Amino acid sequence: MTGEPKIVRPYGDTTGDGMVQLSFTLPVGKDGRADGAALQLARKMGLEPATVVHSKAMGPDFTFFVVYGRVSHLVDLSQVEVVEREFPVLTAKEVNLAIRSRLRRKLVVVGATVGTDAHTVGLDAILNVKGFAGEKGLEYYREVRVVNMGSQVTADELVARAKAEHADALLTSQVVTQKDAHLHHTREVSEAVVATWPDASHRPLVIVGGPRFDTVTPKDLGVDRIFGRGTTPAEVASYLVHALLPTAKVPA
Amino acid sequence: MTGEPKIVRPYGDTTGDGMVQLSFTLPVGKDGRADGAALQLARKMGLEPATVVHSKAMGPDFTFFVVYGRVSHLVDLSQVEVVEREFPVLTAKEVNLAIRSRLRRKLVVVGATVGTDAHTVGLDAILNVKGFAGEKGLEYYREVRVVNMGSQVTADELVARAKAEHADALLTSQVVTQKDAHLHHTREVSEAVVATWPDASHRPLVIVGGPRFDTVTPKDLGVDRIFGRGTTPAEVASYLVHALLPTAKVPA
Amino acid sequence: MPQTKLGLDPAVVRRARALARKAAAPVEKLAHTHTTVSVERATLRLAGVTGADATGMPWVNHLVDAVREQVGLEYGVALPVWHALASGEHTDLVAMAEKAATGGVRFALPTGKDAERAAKAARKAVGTGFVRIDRNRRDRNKLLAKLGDPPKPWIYLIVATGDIYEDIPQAQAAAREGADIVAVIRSTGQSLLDYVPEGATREGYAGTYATQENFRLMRAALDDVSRELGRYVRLTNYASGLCMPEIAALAGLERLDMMLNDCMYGIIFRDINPQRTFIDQRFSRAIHARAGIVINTGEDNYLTTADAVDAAHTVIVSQLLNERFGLEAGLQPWQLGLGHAFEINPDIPDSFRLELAHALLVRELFPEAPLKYMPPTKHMSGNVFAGYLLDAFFNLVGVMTGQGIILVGMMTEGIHTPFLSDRDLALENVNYVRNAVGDLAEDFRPAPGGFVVERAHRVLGESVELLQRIVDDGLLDAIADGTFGITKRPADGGKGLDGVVKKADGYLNPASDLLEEGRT
Amino acid sequence: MPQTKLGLDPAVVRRARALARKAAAPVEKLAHTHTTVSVERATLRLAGVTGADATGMPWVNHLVDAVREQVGLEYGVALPVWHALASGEHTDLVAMAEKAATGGVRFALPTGKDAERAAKAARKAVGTGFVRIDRNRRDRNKLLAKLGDPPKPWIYLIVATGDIYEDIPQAQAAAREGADIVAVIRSTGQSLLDYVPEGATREGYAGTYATQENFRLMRAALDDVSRELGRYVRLTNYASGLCMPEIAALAGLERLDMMLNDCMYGIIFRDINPQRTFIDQRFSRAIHARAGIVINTGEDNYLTTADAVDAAHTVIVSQLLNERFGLEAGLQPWQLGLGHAFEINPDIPDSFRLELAHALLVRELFPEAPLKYMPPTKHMSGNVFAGYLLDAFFNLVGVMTGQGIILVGMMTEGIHTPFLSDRDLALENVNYVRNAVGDLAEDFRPAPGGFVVERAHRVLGESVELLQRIVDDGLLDAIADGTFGITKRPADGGKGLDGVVKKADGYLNPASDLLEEGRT
Ligand code: B12
Ligand code: B12
Ligand SMILES: Cc1ncc(COP(=O)(O)O)c(C=O)c1O
Ligand SMILES: Cc1ncc(COP(=O)(O)O)c(C=O)c1O
Repeated sequence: MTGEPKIVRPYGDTTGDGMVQLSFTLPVGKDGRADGAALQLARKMGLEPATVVHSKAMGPDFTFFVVYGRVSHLVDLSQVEVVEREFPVLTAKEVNLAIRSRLRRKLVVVGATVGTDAHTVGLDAILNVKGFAGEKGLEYYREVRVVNMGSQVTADELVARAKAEHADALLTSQVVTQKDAHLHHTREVSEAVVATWPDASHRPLVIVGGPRFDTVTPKDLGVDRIFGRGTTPAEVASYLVHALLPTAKVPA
Repeated sequence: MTGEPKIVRPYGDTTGDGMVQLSFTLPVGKDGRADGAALQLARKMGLEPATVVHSKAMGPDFTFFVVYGRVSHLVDLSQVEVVEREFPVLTAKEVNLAIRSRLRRKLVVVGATVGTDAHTVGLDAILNVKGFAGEKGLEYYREVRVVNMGSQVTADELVARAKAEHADALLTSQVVTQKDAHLHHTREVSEAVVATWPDASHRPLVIVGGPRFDTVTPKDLGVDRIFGRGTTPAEVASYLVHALLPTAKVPA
Repeated sequence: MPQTKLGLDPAVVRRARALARKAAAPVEKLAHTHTTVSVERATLRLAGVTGADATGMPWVNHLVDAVREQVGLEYGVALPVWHALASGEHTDLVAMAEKAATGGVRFALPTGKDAERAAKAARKAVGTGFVRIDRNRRDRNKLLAKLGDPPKPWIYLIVATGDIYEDIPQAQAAAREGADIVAVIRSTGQSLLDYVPEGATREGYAGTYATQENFRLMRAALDDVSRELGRYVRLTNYASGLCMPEIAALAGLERLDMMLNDCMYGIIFRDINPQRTFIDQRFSRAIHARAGIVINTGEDNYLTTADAVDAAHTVIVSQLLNERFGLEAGLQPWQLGLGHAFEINPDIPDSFRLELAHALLVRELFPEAPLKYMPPTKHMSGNVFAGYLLDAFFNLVGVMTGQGIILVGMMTEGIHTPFLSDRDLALENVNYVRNAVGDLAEDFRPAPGGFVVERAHRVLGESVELLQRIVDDGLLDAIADGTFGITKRPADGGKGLDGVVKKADGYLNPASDLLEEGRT
Repeated sequence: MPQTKLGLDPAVVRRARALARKAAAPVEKLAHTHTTVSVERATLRLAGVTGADATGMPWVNHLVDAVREQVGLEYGVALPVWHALASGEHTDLVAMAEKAATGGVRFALPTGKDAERAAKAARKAVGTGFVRIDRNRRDRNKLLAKLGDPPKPWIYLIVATGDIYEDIPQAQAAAREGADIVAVIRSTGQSLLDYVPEGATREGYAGTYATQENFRLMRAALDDVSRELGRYVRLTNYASGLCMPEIAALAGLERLDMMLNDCMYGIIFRDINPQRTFIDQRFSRAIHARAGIVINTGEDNYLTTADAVDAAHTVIVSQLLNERFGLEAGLQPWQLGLGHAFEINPDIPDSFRLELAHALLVRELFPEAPLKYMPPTKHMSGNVFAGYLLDAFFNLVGVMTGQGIILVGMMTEGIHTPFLSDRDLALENVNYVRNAVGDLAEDFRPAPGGFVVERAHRVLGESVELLQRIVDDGLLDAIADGTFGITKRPADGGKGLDGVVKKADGYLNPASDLLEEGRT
């Protein structure tokens, strides 16, 4: 789009009206102060005017609120970091060809859901032949060898296996986020990687995936890349080619 | 409650976690920037960390977001203005007795929904015998004479009728709030009141009611009192006694 | 779809219809023997009189007011106007109206040959309006055939920004998201104006003014998006209020497809005089019939002031009356979008089954009507989650009972006119329900003698009783007593009675004549 | 409630049950001829061995490990342990365990009179556990009679803070808001621990550890709130994972009311060895039977990894197996809370009618079972409005098909473990649906040969076919092939196989003996 505004506001039914919806609980009984307390919070969040459209007692000590109001904050689109893929998405054929011609052996990936997390559907979606959203998983790629260790694997077990298999990439899945379990387990993996390959140039690529990583960066976690909700196997395969075989000429 | 905390935060599932839910639309297509733009707004509202849990394209130019996150704002309960009723709620019998003994004539109220607003259910809930939430309306009070002018009455018509009826109180209802119609029409009434009774001490009590007045104060509107959502007829009758017959000894 | 789930007794149904016919008769007679300022203005509009003075007062108002002042309206506006035009002093009707506005035209009732000539000229002029209306009807049918007519139930969405130029993109967006019908809500207050505003408008409270130009702009915009989508998107507005006949005429002239049009809504909810309303209604419906427009009646509104359980039978009675008045005015059964609503208090036990019973009763009583089913409004609070849930069960009743037109409920109904996202979520809701539930109606077979069947029978029984009372007391008295929407409206109260005129012998209205002659 | 809406062929149903019995037989044999470390530890727990060392490792683990090292477990832990106790060197079992932990006890397999004496002492000690379990069962029945047993469907809510002292007020709040059953979710990771943690715990990831003390604290808190509400609130936990038998014992000892307990869940979803699982399961169920505990099976989980339409018959097959294993272990039909779930992709046409067909099939196949019906989880996204809607239709299927136990769905399922307000809104949702819909089941009568009936018959047919294949190939092979939850689990893979021991002739377990003798 050309001439698109760079500064925008939330939109209710008119450009610039700034309307947002909010809901939350306060540890306050539903007495004379409750709505006022909710409005105080709304104001601190920048809603002015704000209307408490619903408030409901949940037992004697808590009240639930729904608030609508206008925020004055501006969103500056020029300040938004655009998360563009830094690589093109390739077909399975292109991936296989790139590996065969540049690496001349199978590319090895070792994956697991680490720690107490037992969710494997996301990891399997990337690794298993069955794949995700109609796309086949990495097992389907002739030039990729997949070791899927399943779930509730410790960081040490994963790293040891990666070493034994001479893995090119190490894939960790994390789905449980309560008490930041996902960050905790991912850091265990990156620490184990550093301990095992003190020379960073020899270590495999470290990848983590899961639906709720958007509060952190790869650097925060000491990994090479994070894949979020909706990731497809082809994206992961293409990233592997991009990151591991950088000078590969990819057929157009 | 004693020893109750004065400073509280929103509560998700643990004291102090500060969790809130937010939804809004941005006039931004669902491209690489959309989620980042939503997070920028969330941060400006004080959510840190925040997670965009849902984003959906609505046509090419708009995206809808659902965000959860932790706000750092504190709610200081000691700063909340408590909207306490400044008068006791009386029974119909008590109201009638107070009027009969102190005023020695019927108390006259004239009510209308003013301007282009045609909603009468709220006004009727206060005025008609049928009442609201199982409570009879003002018509039911033997010592109150009610003139209900219905809806789409102009401010001038209402004030003229109030004058003609020697009204003690003038009741305006406003339900439509789009483009601040309710504030606009209420101000028309208070201006007409001033024009008709330049001597404020002789003018009737000016009351306004409607579900969405919580962004303004009576002073803003030039009225004596605002009644919000869920108002019952007894509250209004009791307020009339309180405001018009201030020294009335009300039987305990 | 064969609908015999309730096993209604055909004799009872026949009796209900016979009573409705009896109840309507005196009012129909009133409508035939009276005219109104708006009926006369509508006649002039059909003859092509457009435009307004600098203050926005339309020329048709000036003309009718002048005729009324000088000759009265007992004979209709046509004879005096076309007689004056025949004088040759005026290049055309608009020019004459401009002069009439400042008192510069003398009107008289022509007689003899003059009268014949005036009548002929008037008939010819008004005929051009019907040529256009008829062409629009054919164009609609062509577009429906070419672009495709969406299957029922039609999804009905509202736009209400107050600004026609904001409404247009929102309406197109709604169509792209799945709306089969777009309704442009009217500004609060317009219904009590005794004239139709002119031109494209950008200022309205909680709705956009209904004007001929706004109609034209929106229909053109929807034609564009219809072509884009390969599906004809219908346009709806309101033939209600003091200008009901004129708006009906404009709707026909600008190819609107459906119109809110009720025999009693203006009386009950806008305090418009009952007589005025019934007369205006008769004329407006005859035009809708000619234009192939589907009307939507307003029984849903009763349940916002009355209780949906206690007053269920008043909805049925009103539908029977609306049907009767509609058929008498020339509407076909497929044009009768009778209204009803999902308004039972969700806190009472079995609310959903009661809604099912009511919706099914309406469905089976009016098997050919494209029923317009309205979502919950009264019991929608600020709890948007509860609202979203209630709307889903409304959608479910709609699908289970084969309603024709589903007005999509908004989770924020208790708060504000819809946000863009409210509409999008509402469509997700209805789309989920329709897709998930499929032909659940197949599995829904209320047990004979069971809760649903008993309730439906009971409501029908109460309707027959009420109709009998209305026949005995007269419909106008029933309205005065607060029968509908528990709102009392005496026959000589309300706005607009001064615009009602009893026709004299010799009254002429070429529009009415052409409408009656054109009846199929 | 007579349930014959689907017209299932009794011969086909009989055949399905016969096949399930055949398929289960070899595994039942396996269970009877083997024991596990956890079965042996459970036996000691029934005899009153409690407590743990400073690192938290329970004394029962130390005892069993020591016996295993020195004598092996082929004869069970009872004979060596009570033989050693008879030596008089140890004041009691715990003291002995403490010593055993540091290698200070010599165990041997007694013979002759020694063996008889040890067996008798063991039987007596273990008997005290059953006295307590039996008393708890009587107490539960008394409380149910006194306080009142809520009508079905029971509303099932989850607490999951990780801290027993935060769980307690939340559980009480949930009860006050309408929960009939409170389940305390277990910390991720506990199921793979080969010991049961000790004491009250305040640290858990997405759940709270299942410990005897946590059970006690929560049951006491719910007893309080039950008295307050005049309605007995049931407590649920998980007899799953490597310590299934021990947790079953603790549940009986602390008067829990329901336990998640499945014949294959641990295999498929925790990669626990299949043989270990089946052996542990047999013992844990015998205890549940004795304790009057209702079990909840885990078929719902299959539909999170497999497709709910494609794999619908695997749910039925698993339920028939769970039923068979349960009855064999002594459970009564009213104790079989068979699980299933509303997990069909909401984007596919007729998803709701398919759900209805599946839910009704389960209902009619197991008319006496208090079915546990699970809400949508897999297709719950971050769109909390869509989630709230989907949960409502789940609630609707539940009510329409007479499910016994409704696990209340959370609109934030796709995001986080429930907030306080999520639970409150979820209860508003289910309460609205129940109250509004009432006995809609009366009106729901799927047409013979219609969509719902056909679907149910087809799923049953596919189930019979699959059962036939399982009978032919063997259940362990079927599991290895990925039949359930499309997850392949070979018979000798997974965790915990090293805890399995084949019983020798002369194996003795007083708990098993008392359980078999006590069968009604
Ligand atoms: C299926 C499921 C289960 C199944 C798991 C079966 C299995 N074999 O995986 C079962 C039933 C066993 C289960 C159990 C539990 N679950 Co669970 N479960 C879910 C559920 C419904 C769906 C998850 C899923 O499969 N998503 C589909 C996949 C395809 O999406 P995904 O994981 O995001 O993966 C995509 C991307 O993230 C990315 N990705 C993910 N991993 C990786 C890895 C790499 C290398 C890459 C490149 C990409 C990548 O690519 C994938 C494809 O796009 C969610 C709720 C929900 N609707 O999300 C809860 C949920 C995840 N579970 C939850 C919980 C708490 C549990 C339990 C702890 C509850 C309990 N105590 O009973 C248990 C214990 C599990 C444990 N120990 O971890 C919570 C987590 C809360 C939180 N935010 O911390 C959730 C959110 C439900 C809730 N609201 O409470 N669960
Ligand atoms: C019923 C109703 C109607 C009925 C009104 C019938 C009638 N005779 O009143 C009908 C169907 C006619 C109608 C029409 C329209 N309506 Co309307 N309607 C509603 C609805 C569903 C309920 C309002 C109601 O009756 N509430 C119940 C009463 C008891 O509550 P209340 O008004 O808040 O009153 C209480 C207090 O506020 C207070 N109170 C109120 N007045 C007074 C006065 C005094 C003196 C005192 C002391 C107290 C007091 O006490 C009352 C009792 O507690 C609301 C949606 C909703 N769920 O709220 C929309 C709503 C109010 N309508 C709306 C609109 C836009 C319209 C229309 C313009 C739409 C259209 N163009 O078709 C029209 C035109 C109306 C017009 N010209 O004003 C909007 C207003 C949007 C906004 N915030 O500006 C709403 C919110 C719906 C929506 N989301 O779009 N409506
Ligand atoms: C039949 C009918 N006419 C008109 C309206 C709208 O009101 P107004 O005519 O004031 O625009 C409605 C509102 O629902 C209605 O049902
Ligand atoms: C039968 C069964 N057991 C156990 C669990 C919980 O898992 P865990 O045993 O790991 O706590 C579930 C979860 O839904 C289940 O269905």
